[in-house]
This record gives sequence, structure tokens and C-alpha cells, in this order.
Amino acid sequence: MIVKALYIVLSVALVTVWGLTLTGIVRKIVARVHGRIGPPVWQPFVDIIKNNAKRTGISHGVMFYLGPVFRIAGGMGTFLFIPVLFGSDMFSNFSFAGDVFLVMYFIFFGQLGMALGSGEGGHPYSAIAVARGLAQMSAFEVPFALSVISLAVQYDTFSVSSIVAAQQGSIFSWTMFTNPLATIAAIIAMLGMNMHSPFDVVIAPQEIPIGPPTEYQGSFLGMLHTNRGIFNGAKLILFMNLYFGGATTIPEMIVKTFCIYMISVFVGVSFPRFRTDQSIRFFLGIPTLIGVAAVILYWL
Amino acid sequence: MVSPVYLLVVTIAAVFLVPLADRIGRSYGMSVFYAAIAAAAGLGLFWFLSLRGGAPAQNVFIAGFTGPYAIQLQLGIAESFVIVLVNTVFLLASIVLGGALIKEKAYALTLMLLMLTGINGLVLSRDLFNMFVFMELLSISTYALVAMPRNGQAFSAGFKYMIAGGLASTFFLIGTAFVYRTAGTLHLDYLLRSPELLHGGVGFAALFLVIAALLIELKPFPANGWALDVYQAGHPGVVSIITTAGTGAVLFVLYKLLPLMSVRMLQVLGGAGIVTFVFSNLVAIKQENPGRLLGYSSISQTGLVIAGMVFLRLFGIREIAVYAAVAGGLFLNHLFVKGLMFWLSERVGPRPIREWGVLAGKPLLLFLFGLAVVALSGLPPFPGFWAKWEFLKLLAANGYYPVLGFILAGSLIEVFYLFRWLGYAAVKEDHDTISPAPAVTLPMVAAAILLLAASVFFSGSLSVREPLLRLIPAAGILFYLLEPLPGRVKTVLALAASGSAAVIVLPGLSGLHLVFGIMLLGGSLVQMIAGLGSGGRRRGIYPGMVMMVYSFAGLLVTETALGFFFAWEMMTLASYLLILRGSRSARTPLLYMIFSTGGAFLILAGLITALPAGSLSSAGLGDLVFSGGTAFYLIIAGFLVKAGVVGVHLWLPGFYSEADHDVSPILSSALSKAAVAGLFIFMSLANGTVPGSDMFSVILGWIGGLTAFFGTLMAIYQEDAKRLLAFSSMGQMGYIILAASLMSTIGWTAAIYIAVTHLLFKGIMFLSVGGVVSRLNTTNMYEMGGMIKRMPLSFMTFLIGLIALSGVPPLTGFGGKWLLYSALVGKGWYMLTALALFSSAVAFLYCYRIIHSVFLGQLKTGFRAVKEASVWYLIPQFIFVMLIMIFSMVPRLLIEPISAAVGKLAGPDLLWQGNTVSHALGYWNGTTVMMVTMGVFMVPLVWLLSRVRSIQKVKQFNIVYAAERPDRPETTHYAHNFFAHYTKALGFLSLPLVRRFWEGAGEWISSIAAALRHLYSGNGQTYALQVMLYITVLYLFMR
Amino acid sequence: MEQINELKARYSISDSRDQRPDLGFITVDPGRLAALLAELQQVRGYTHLSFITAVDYPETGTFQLTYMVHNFESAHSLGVRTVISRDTALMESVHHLWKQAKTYQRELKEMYGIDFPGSPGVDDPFILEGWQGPPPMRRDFDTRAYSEKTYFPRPGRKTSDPRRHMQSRLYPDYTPFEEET
Amino acid sequence: MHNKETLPNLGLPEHERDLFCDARPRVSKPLASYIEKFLNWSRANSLWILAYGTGCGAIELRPLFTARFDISRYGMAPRPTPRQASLLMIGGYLSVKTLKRVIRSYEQMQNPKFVIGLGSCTVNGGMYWDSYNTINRLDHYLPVDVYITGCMPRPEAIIAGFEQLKKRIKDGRAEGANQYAEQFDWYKANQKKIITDWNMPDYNW
Repeated sequence: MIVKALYIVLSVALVTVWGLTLTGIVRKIVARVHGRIGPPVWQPFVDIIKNNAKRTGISHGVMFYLGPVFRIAGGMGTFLFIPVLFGSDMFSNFSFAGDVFLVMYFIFFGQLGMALGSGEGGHPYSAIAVARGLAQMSAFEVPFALSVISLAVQYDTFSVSSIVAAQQGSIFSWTMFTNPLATIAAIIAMLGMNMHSPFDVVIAPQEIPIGPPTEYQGSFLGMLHTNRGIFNGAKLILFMNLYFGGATTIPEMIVKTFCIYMISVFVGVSFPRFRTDQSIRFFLGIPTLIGVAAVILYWL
Repeated sequence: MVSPVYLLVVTIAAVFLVPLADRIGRSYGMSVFYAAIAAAAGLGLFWFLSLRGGAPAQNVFIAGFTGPYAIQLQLGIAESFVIVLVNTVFLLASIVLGGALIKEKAYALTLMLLMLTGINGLVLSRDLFNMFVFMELLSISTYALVAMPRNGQAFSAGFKYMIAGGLASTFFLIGTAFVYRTAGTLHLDYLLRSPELLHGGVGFAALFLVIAALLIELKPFPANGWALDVYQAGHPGVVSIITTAGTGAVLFVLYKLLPLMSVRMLQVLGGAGIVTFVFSNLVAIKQENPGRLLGYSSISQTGLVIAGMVFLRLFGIREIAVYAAVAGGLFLNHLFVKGLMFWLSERVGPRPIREWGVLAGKPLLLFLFGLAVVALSGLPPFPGFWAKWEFLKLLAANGYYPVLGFILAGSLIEVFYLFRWLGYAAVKEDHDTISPAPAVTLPMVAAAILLLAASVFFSGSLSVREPLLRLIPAAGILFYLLEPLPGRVKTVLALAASGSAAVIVLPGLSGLHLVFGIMLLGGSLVQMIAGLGSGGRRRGIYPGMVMMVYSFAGLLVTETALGFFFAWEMMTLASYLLILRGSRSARTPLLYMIFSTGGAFLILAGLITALPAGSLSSAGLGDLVFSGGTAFYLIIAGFLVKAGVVGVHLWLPGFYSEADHDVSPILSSALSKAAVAGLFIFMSLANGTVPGSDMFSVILGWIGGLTAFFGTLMAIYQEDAKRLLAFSSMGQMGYIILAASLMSTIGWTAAIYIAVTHLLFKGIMFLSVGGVVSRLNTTNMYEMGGMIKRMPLSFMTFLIGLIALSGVPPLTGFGGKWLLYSALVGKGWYMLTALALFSSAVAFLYCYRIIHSVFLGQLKTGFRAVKEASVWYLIPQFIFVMLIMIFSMVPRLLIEPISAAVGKLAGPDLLWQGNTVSHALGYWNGTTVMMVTMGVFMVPLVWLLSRVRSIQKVKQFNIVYAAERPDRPETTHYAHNFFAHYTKALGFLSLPLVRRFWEGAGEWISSIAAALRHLYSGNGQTYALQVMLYITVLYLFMR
Repeated sequence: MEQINELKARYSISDSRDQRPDLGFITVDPGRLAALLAELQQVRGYTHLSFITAVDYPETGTFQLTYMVHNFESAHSLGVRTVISRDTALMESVHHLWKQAKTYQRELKEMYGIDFPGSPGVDDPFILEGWQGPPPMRRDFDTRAYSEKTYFPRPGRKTSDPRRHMQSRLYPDYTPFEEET
Repeated sequence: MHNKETLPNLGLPEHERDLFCDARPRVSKPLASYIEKFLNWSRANSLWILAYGTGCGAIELRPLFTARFDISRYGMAPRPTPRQASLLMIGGYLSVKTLKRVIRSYEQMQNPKFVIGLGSCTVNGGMYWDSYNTINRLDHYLPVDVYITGCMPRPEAIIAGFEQLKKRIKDGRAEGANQYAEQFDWYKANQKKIITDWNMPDYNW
């Protein structure tokens, strides 16, 4: 019991540090591509410290107060239901508590709580942003769901651990190679999930200042930023497990998640922004068809 | 035994006595008049009772001859039955007419008495010529009485009536002559003894003319234009006699002639009856005048009675009890109801049906009217219901499915216009009032009581043995009588009544029945507590509510098909009453009634088709035979209509949302489960015996999936909080149907699991919103906002409900989703899995929309002082919240009993290991998930709490507003047209195509009705021509 | 210009001149202005009101108002001028001819204190929120004194004429013309 | 919540007072010096800017984000909402009307918060010094940490100003928020002297 608790602490610490560092690295890389020097890699940590070091704060009420708590609980929970390293007891987390559907639905836990919290803030921009975010979410969920169903058909299981186990062996037993269509559909869905450009109308900073967290500051914001690291890490690890053969060691995990993240960064810096209705139509178009094809391919 | 002659003697003697007594004084004349009629009715009753007691039938020969030349009167059980009915109604109608008669001279009284003599004579006499004489007596007195109002319209109507009546008499007389010429006798008994006498061309022609004449007297469609003006122009009292007693006598003559007819004749005659039934109902749709509408309705009922007895004869049935059950039941129903309705129209006065809102302020009259409408529509517990059931059962047993279909279609049309009318009456629009008139009200009450007594009689003689079923209407009436009590007292009484039903019923149930019993009864009971939160008298809620709960119990307890259908129809009726009271428009209850009745008719058709061969008495549910498939599919289709699947969901949003705030939760959370219960009861009955069930489950699955999707999609566009929740219920029903269609252990477990959790969270959400709405007096979400500040408890429960609804772990909703997807993927329905996943993602949209628009965002200026919802609204919510939390902590508590109740079906079972549930593909440990969630929730919370000292609590306008300050809360709250971009992207999916389709269908039917109306030109000559043509066509068919 | 000549007599136009082929000015009595503008708009095709502006002449105690109207067909702009007394500072509103006139009139009310009775919202603040001093665009309003009194001037501020300052920075040897004379 | 003393909010009509928080701003004492030193380091290295482009200065801020000047290397980033920003950049002259918005934005930022006045106009009114509608000295209305003079200052000058500010922060001298809370009445009096239609609470939380 205590050992497990220690493992969990270790695991969460690992994903927090790596998730935030990854954000820092990516910022640095993007800056270099722009020809800038860019912020230091540890900048996300400084930001979090700074935010928590705010001496005052405001709260609009209990739900507002709990919003970031929900958010970070959602992030940590999502992470804790995913096995991080294949075959490692230390980093298996609570993956015995549920399968891939649990993870898919737990993702919503934090988003829902955050949406509620920002809703109590009473700011119209928060509500607008949540409306956009939910609309977009419902759309990218379709290719992702199809992709996961295709995996379930392919591997005959919902269990993330089993899916990872089935991909062991050579690099060519990764889902990426055995089921490329599902992988493509999921990667496109991931672009929406990560809310990078072209799907960042949710937080459109110039138009609806930063979206849902418009009213959040100080410790709340620090918590949201921490969650960004955890949640990003969790999502990347999930994708790594489902499509890229999982990882057996921490360095492998780091390399793989980095590469997966770079996909959405690459797309993000290359494309302008979609309007909400455009992104809904986009996700329900080609990506969905790819997902359908992936399912049908394994159905037959 | 008193000789039947005295029946005629009494009235004829009175014909002479009345003028004499009238000389002495008006009141003496009237007294003699009423005494004579009362005596006649009393004689009828006496005979009926003694004949039932076993006394032999009497044959009396008068006029000094013995048969075949004598005047023969026969008094058997059938005759006495008709005599007692027609005389009673005649008596009641005369009381209604009292006011009009007293202004006339004595001859009006004598005419009335002559009319009664004619009627009684027709019933009693056994030879054709006497029948002719009595018919003439009836006709002539009718012409005169019709013209009694002495205006142009009445004269013209009477004249048209006379032309056609004259034609009919002529044909009858010619036919009688031919019969005499061919057979040498006019005595029915002789003719029956040697039917060969009427064989051959002349014999046929003779019989044809007689039958055609009788048919014309019964005003068959379309040769009935001549009669219809009478309904509009005549005094309602007189008209009620014509259409009940007069028609009854002629119908009885037809009944007496039935054994003479050939199969061909019977078929054509039955067809004529059905055509009359269907098309008269169709034309009635377009009627605005109550008299005329009732006229069409009477004619259609007459058609149905004709069809009833003719088909029975055609099926070779000789037992008089069956005729009594079918034709007698239909006739009795028609008799009292039409009497009641015509008298009511006298009471309301010359108003088109749209203005019958004057009844809304008169509980007794409205009750009587509602009773009449319900009875006439063939709903239980009235005789029409039992009679129709028997009739349709016989039709199905003999393979007359098209006829069955026509009757159901006609009945549906009938339900439409009758309930539309009831809707007009129930919605108070003008403040006109009608003066009291006990002389009219008393007969109506009497008729209603007689009708109810007859209902008891019929239900007793026919097969509904479970006492609980009889309690359903009894409870309704009891609570109607308790109406004057204060609302809270009635709530407590209703709780007690429903609670005792639950206590009595539940221990006797097992398996799925028990699960649904707990859901339906327990769910309703808990939510009924909310009723204590509303003050006032709350008229009209509890009769429906208690009836509904008892119907739930009945549905689960009953073991017979008839019992099931009875309970089902009672439930429909009860819920109709509930929505009628709460609804703002007449449209919603009407739509509900149409679709519910349509669904019920599908179930009815399926049930009687599935009845095992040769079961005249009622068959058990277990005996139903589904091997043909059709019956099963019809039943399932019926339940799907009731569940409101996409395509037939038109009634759903209004129905779930427009009732009172404490009633809507029950309708949406519990009543919706009745359809599910029915679905499961019949699917488990039929499991494995239905051919082609693979295809069936695929189709059912897609219906469920599309319902889930479209229900959800439409929910996100609603501006009305309750409508949003209603569409959400539609979506959840879709999941349930989808899961049920899988026909696997996990699938059914999922379906029932979702049903249970839906009951819980939808109950919470509706009650919470109901509590809010009852404080704010608006259901528009954009007018609300910020209620978390004023109603934190309601918010809390709503939030729990919402998390459960959305399927986010750790609450119960996730279990349903997990089971559903597991079962779907296990079955290999991948596209449906994706559709379900998409729907559940879209569900987040409306979830957020409602909680944000109502509880979060900006508190509006006008609502700054509202209080937390009533504690009575909160108690049921907290009970449900407790249940949700328990089931979330230990899902095993819920899933295991359900899967035990489901039993073993196709597909893998669920395996348990501690709190982990697993199947071949996946696994889930709800308890661990809950623990982990609480753990990860606590850590950041503790950190934030350590910082709480530095946090300033601010108010709603302390927001960053682009360096401005918000102007008003109303303009700062983002709530209207919340998902505009969704409309832009996927709006084409939510176009009201279904509504347009049904409106188109309605339009189409209505234009047919309008076209048919052109038959009625108002010209006497045309009508005469129509009669001639009708007879010609009839001849061509019968030949 | 024939058009103007036609109008001249009827509206007692006191002065008219063509600045450019597509731009002319006429001056009219304040009392006849609205009628003239109505005819220009409805009969003469000057359908567009470009702006209304005022010039303050404290010397003569008058405001000169200019209503610039434009004819899209002939691409001709016409400035209709009128002179009103500075003391009463009252003018007839033309918002019934052009809705947007109310905005210009509101501005003139705020900046010059010229009232247009009946013009919708003419008393609402236009760009100055809660201004309580005299109308700031009147030439007899001393903004510097007002500023010094109101806005905490920072002591020690040195002010130099930008032109001379730049001349001395860039061309130290240059002697300005006016100083020569 | 700790400060029992409330503001009268007389500028608001009666029915609107309940819509705004009426608490006074409060002084937040710095923590123990070694912790505060660390925290100040983080504050100095994570300056999030709320750029209020009140005047021509706004145009000079744009180049800061380009590859040539790149202030992101100092951990600085623009932030669209005052709630999350710690540095308010006043980009030029302030009319009375703009000042009102600036005050509101400043008050909506959370302690610690810093102000940089950009250009001569914020120092002494600049070329608008005698205008009837432009303030002369920003520090009479808000506590200014650093003034960057010039008309307009070049990006290099602005970066130098940032360095100055970071130094002040690290030295623990950038306590403008506390100063504002301490001398709240003085600031408020100055503000209300020129902003006559005060239709907001006395302190915009």
C-alpha cells in the first residue's frame, strides 16, 4: 500500500516534470525556428512558481474555486489510469482500475470541472470559449473513438496494458505500422485535443482573452499550468501506448512522447486558425472517414 | 312475468291520457308523461333482471290470431337488454327535454310517447309488417319532433329527413311485400325455420330491399347527408333520442334479420359498416359545430356496431353473450356517451367546439365531458374498450386483418378529434360562463354513473381478474372525489395510496419485473414528495398521478394480455390527464394522445395477433405465440412509439416538459421507463421464438442509436430548460433501446443499468430545474443565470445529476457507458459504438449549456432575492443523490442484481473479482476509480485551501471586461443561442423534417376530410339521389 | 451652378463661390438652412451629408456652421454655411433629414456648446465622460490654464518650440528669416 | 475577507452596489526575506505583460516580440487579461477617459504588480502637456515603478527599462501594489478629481 503510494508520487512527479520540460523545450524550439533565442527551458517552472507566489487572488465562488482543482484532479486521474511503462510495476499506476474507455471518459472530468468553474466566474468570454471547446471536442471525439474501436477490434481488448503488450516485439508490430489508418485518425484527433493551431479558437487570446481561464490568476492559474504538464504528458503517454508500442524505459518514453508532441507542434506552427464550425466539419469529414476505414479494415 | 304487451300499452295509454291530464294542468300532463316513460324503463329493468335470473323468454301473440298471422312480440334476454337501455336513455333525455317540452302543447308529449312506442315495438315485434308499422311510428314522430325548434333550419332538416326516411320506408314496404309474395309469411321465426323460402332472385331482392332500407335508416356513409342537418338543427335532447334509442331499435331489427342473410350479404354489410366508421370519423375532423360533429361520430359508432354484429354472424357465432359483449358493449357505450354529450352540448349552448373553454371553470361538467370523450374513444375502463378488444380479437382470430387495421385507423382519427375537442374544453380561454341547469346536469350524471356501472359490469364479466387492475380507475375516481381537499393533504394521501400499492405489489415480483417495479413505483413515490412543495389546491393532478402509479403496478402484476393492455391504456390516460393540466397549449396533450394511442393500437394489434388460437377468454401473457414475428414487431413498434424514438418523437419534448414542475420529473424519469419495461417484458417473452430476430435487433439497434444521436443533438439547441431535459431523456432512451437491442447479457444489463441511473439523475435534474423554475416563473434558460448563488443546494444536486448523466467517472453514468460500449464492441456493432460515443460527446454540450445558463454566469437583477427551492423539492433529490453516490462507490450493488434479473442470454457474462467487473474485452473497478478520484481531488484542494487567506471573494461584476465594466447582468450573461457555431456546422441535421412529415400527413388527412365534406351539399334532392345510388351500389355488391 | 442660381433667390443665399469644379460653398440664413438642405436632399440630389462642422469667431461673436452635402450623381460637394450668434448658440436640428446628423450635432454640443433642440441624445456625452468645464473647442477656453489647474504639472518641465529646437539641433548656423527682418 | 473596512462605492447607483465587491485593497506583507528573494527572482523572470496601448507607444512594443529584440528570452510574454499579468505597460499619453480604464485594469491585476510608464507623455504630459484632456503625471494616479522616457523610446530603451524593473523587483523595491493600498485614499482622491463620472466601485477587484 505504502509502496504503491510512493510509486504513484514518483510517477506523478515524473510526468509533471517531463510534461513541463517538454513544454519548455518546445517553446525553445519554436523560438529557434522563428530565429529567436526564446525563453529558457525551465521557464514553465518559473511561471508556476511566480503564479503561486501571487500575494492576492480573487474568487467568484465555490465552484470557481474548485474549477482548477477539478482540472488538475482530472489531469492526474487520467494519468493515473494509464500504465506509463510496459512491464514496470513501479509505473503501472492504477491501470488495473479500468480500460481505455475509462481513460477516454476521465479526460472529461477535468474539462467539465474547469468549464463549470470558469462558468461561475460570470465572464461571457469563458462561456463562449467553453461552448467552442465543447463543440470542437465533440467533433474530434469521433475520429478518436473510431480509432480506438479499430484498436479494440484489432487487439480484441480494451485494456491499454494488453494493447501495449500486443505491440511488443519489433518496431513493425506497433499499431503505427499494423494499423496506420487508425493511427492517422487518432493523430488528427490529437491535434484538436492539444488545442494547438489550427484548433485553438477556444483560447483565442486576442478575441476572447485566453478563453475559459480569463478570470483565473495566482494559485489557480499556477494549478492550471501544472495540469497542462501532467495532462499533456498523460495524453502523450496514452497515444504512445496505443499507437507507438508503449515504452519499457523512461528514456524511451521521453523520446517517444517528444516525437508525438512534435507532430502537433509542427502542424501548429504551420497552419492558421479554424473557426469552430470549420473545425467541426473538418473532423467529421476526412478524419472520420479514415477512422471508419480503419474500423472496416479490421472488421472484415 | 308481465306480458311484453304492457310495455306498448303503457305508452299508448299515456298517449291518450296525457292530453286529458294536460287539460287539468300542465304539470299533470307532464307527470303522466314521465310516469309512463319511467314505467317503461322500470318494466325493462324488471324483465332484464328476471330473464337474467333464468326466467324463460316470452312470446306473445295478439290481434286474435296465432302465428304466422298474429302480431308476435318476443321478449328474450337480448330484447330486455335493449329495452332497458333505450328506455332509460329515453327517460333521461326526456328530463333534459323537460324545459323545451313544457313550452310546447301537449301534442309534443304525445309525439314523444309515440316515438317510444315505435322504438319499443321495433325491439319487440317479430314480423316484418309490424316492424314497418313501428318504424313509421318512429319516423313520423321524429320528423315532427325535429322541427320542434320551429326555425327554418329545423324545418328544412326535418324535411330532408322525411324525404330519405320516406324512401327507406318505401323500400322496406316493397321488400316486405316481396317477402310475403315469395315466402308466404312475414314472421321471422318462420322465415328462419325455412330460410330456403327466400332463396332465388325474388327472395334475394325482397331481403335486399328490407336490409337496404334498414341500412339507410342507420345513415351509412356516404348516403347520410339527409340526416346530418338534424343533428345540428334539432334540439339536442331529441337528437340524442334519435341517435341512441332510435338507432338502437333499428340496429336491433338488423340484428334480428342477421340469420337470414347470406355470407355475401354479411360481408358487404360489414364492409358498409366499416366504411361508415372510418369515413364518418374522417369527415368529423373538419367539423366545428358540436351537434354536427357528434352526428358524424354517432354515425361512425353505428357503423362500428353494424360491423360488430355482422362480423360476429359471419364468423358463425351464435352465443348471445358474445353479441352482447361486442355489439352490446359498443352500443351501450355509444348510447350513454352520446346521450351525455348531446345533453352537454345543450348545456353549453350554440358554441363552436373551439369555444368550449367555458367548461374549464366547471369541474363537474368537464369531468363528465372528459369521461364521455374517454369512453367514446374506446379507452378503458369503459364498455367500448372491452367490446373493441373482443371484437378485434375475433377479427384477428378469423384472419380479418385489414378490417382490424381499418378499425384501428378509424379509432385513431376518432381519438384525434375527440381529444382535440377535450383540449379546447380544458383550456380556459374566455370568461363566459354558463348558468346552472340541474335538469340537464342530473341526467348527465345519471348517464355517467350508469356508464361506470356498466364498466364494472363489463370488466367483471370479461376476464380482468386481477383486483389491482380494477383499482386503477377506482383510485382515479376516488382521488377525483377528494379534489376539494388542500393540495398537501392530497399529496400525502397519494403517497400513502401509491406506497401501499408498492408494498403490496413489490414482494410478489421477481427478476426484471422486480427491477422495473422498484424503478417505476419507487421512482414515482420518491418524486411525489416534491408535490408537498407547492401550495394551493392543485386540482387535477392527483387523480392522474395515482392512476398512473397504479397502472405501473398493474403493468407489472398482470399476467394476461388484456390486463396488460388495460393497464397500459390506463397509464396513457392517466399521463394524459397530467399533461392536460400542466400544459400551456392544447397541442402537446393532443399530440401525446395521438401518438400514444397510435402506439397502443400497434401493441393491441400485436397482442391480439399473438393470442393463441381458440382463446375466446383472455389468454395469459405467457401463452402468446410470437412465431409469426409480425405480432412481436407490432408490439415492439408500439413500445418504440411510446418511448419516443426518432421519427415518432414529436410528442416527446412537450410532454416531458410542459407538465407541472413536480410532475415532469415523474413523467420524464419514471413514465418513460414504462415503455422500456414493456419492451423488456415482451422481448423476454419472445426471446428465441421470433424468426428473423438478427435483422430485427440490427434495425432496433440503429433506431436506438439514431434516437440517442438526434435526441442529444436537438437538446443542445433548446432555449427552454425543461425542453432541453426532455430531449436529453429522448437521447437516453435511445441508449437504452440500443443496449436492449443487443439481446446479450451485457447489453441488457447495460440497458437496465442506464434505465436505473437515468431515472435517478433525470429525476434529480428535473426536480432541481423544477425547483428553480417554480421560483423564477420562467423556463427560458437565458432569463436565468447565477442561481448557484441563490440556490446552492439545487446546484449541488444538479451537478451530481449532470456528472452522472454525462458519463464522466467516477459517478454512475460511466458504468452505463462502459457496459454499453463493451456490449456493442463485443457484438461487433462498431459503427453504432462510434455513433453512441459521438452522441455522448455531444451530450456534454447540452449538459454544460443548461448548468451554465441556469446556475452559473450572471445573476439577473430581478432574481437577486429569490430563495432556495422548496425543501420538498430537495428531499427527493437528496435521496437520489445518496443512491447515486452509493452506486458510484460500489457499482457491484447495482450491476449484480440487474445481471441476475436479466439472467442468461447470448454473449459472455460479466465476471466479478472483488469490485472489479470484467468481460472478455475490458474491465472496470468503480470503487478504485472513486478512491483515486477522491485522492487526486484532495491534494490540490489542500494546497488551495492553504492559500485561502489571500483570496478575496468578489462579486459578479468584478470581471475583466476589456477594461470596461459590464452594463447589466442581462447583457453579460452568455446564454442565448449558445451553440450558434454548431448550428452553422451541423444545423442541417436538426431541421424539423420529422415535424414536417407528420404535419404533412395531418394536412393530407385533413384535406381528404375536406374533400369528403363536399358530398354534403345541403340539397335534399342530391341526398335522395345519393341514397338511390347507394342502394344501387349496395345491390351490385351483394348480388 | 445654375442650380445654385435658381436657389439663390428663393433662399436668399448671400454668398456663393466655387472652390473647385466639384466643390462649392454657399452661405444662407440660419432660418432658411433646413429648408434649403431639404430641397438639396430631396430635389437636387444631394443625398449625402458628409459632416457638420463649426468654426468659432469670438472676434465677431459668431459661429460659422458648415453642412457639407454631396451629390453622388454629379460627384459634386456643396458646403452650406450659416452664421449663428455665439451668445445664443442655438441652431435648428437636421436629424430629420439625415439620421447621422444627430451624431455631429451631439459633438458640436459638447465641443462648442451649440445646442440643437430636439436632436436625439444631443445632451449625452460624446467623447468626454463627465466633462464639467466650458466647451473645450471654444477659442476663448484656455486649455493650458485648465491643464495646469487640473493635471498636476510636473515642475521643472522645459518647453521649447519644436521648430526652433530642431533647427538649432540640425542647422546650428541657420538664421531664421523672420529674425533677419 | 479580512478587511472589515468596506468602501462606500458612492459612484454606483444604489441598485448596482451589490454587484461589485466593496472591500478595500490591502497591504500584503512580504514573506521572510530568503523566501521572498527566491520568489522575487521568479517574479522578475516571469514578467507577464498587460500592454495597454493608450497612445503611440503601443507601436513600439511590437518589435519587442520579434526575432531582433525577443523579450521572450527574459521570460516575458504578453497576457491578454489583467488577472494573469504582472506588468502593466502604459504605452503613451493618457486622456482622462483612458486613465479610467487603465485604473480599472491595474486594480484588476493581482499583487505583486508593476507599472512601466512609457514615453514622455506619462512622465509630464509630453507634447500634450497643455491639453485640456490629457494627464501630466501618471505617478499621481498609479504607483509607477519605472519610467522610460522618449517620444517614443526605442525598443532598446524599453529593454533597458525592463532590466531596471527586474533589478527593482529582485531588490524587493517594487512594492507598488502595497504602496497603492497604503496610500489608497490619496490615489483615489487624485483619480476622482479628474474622473468625474465615477460609475464603478472605488476599487475594482
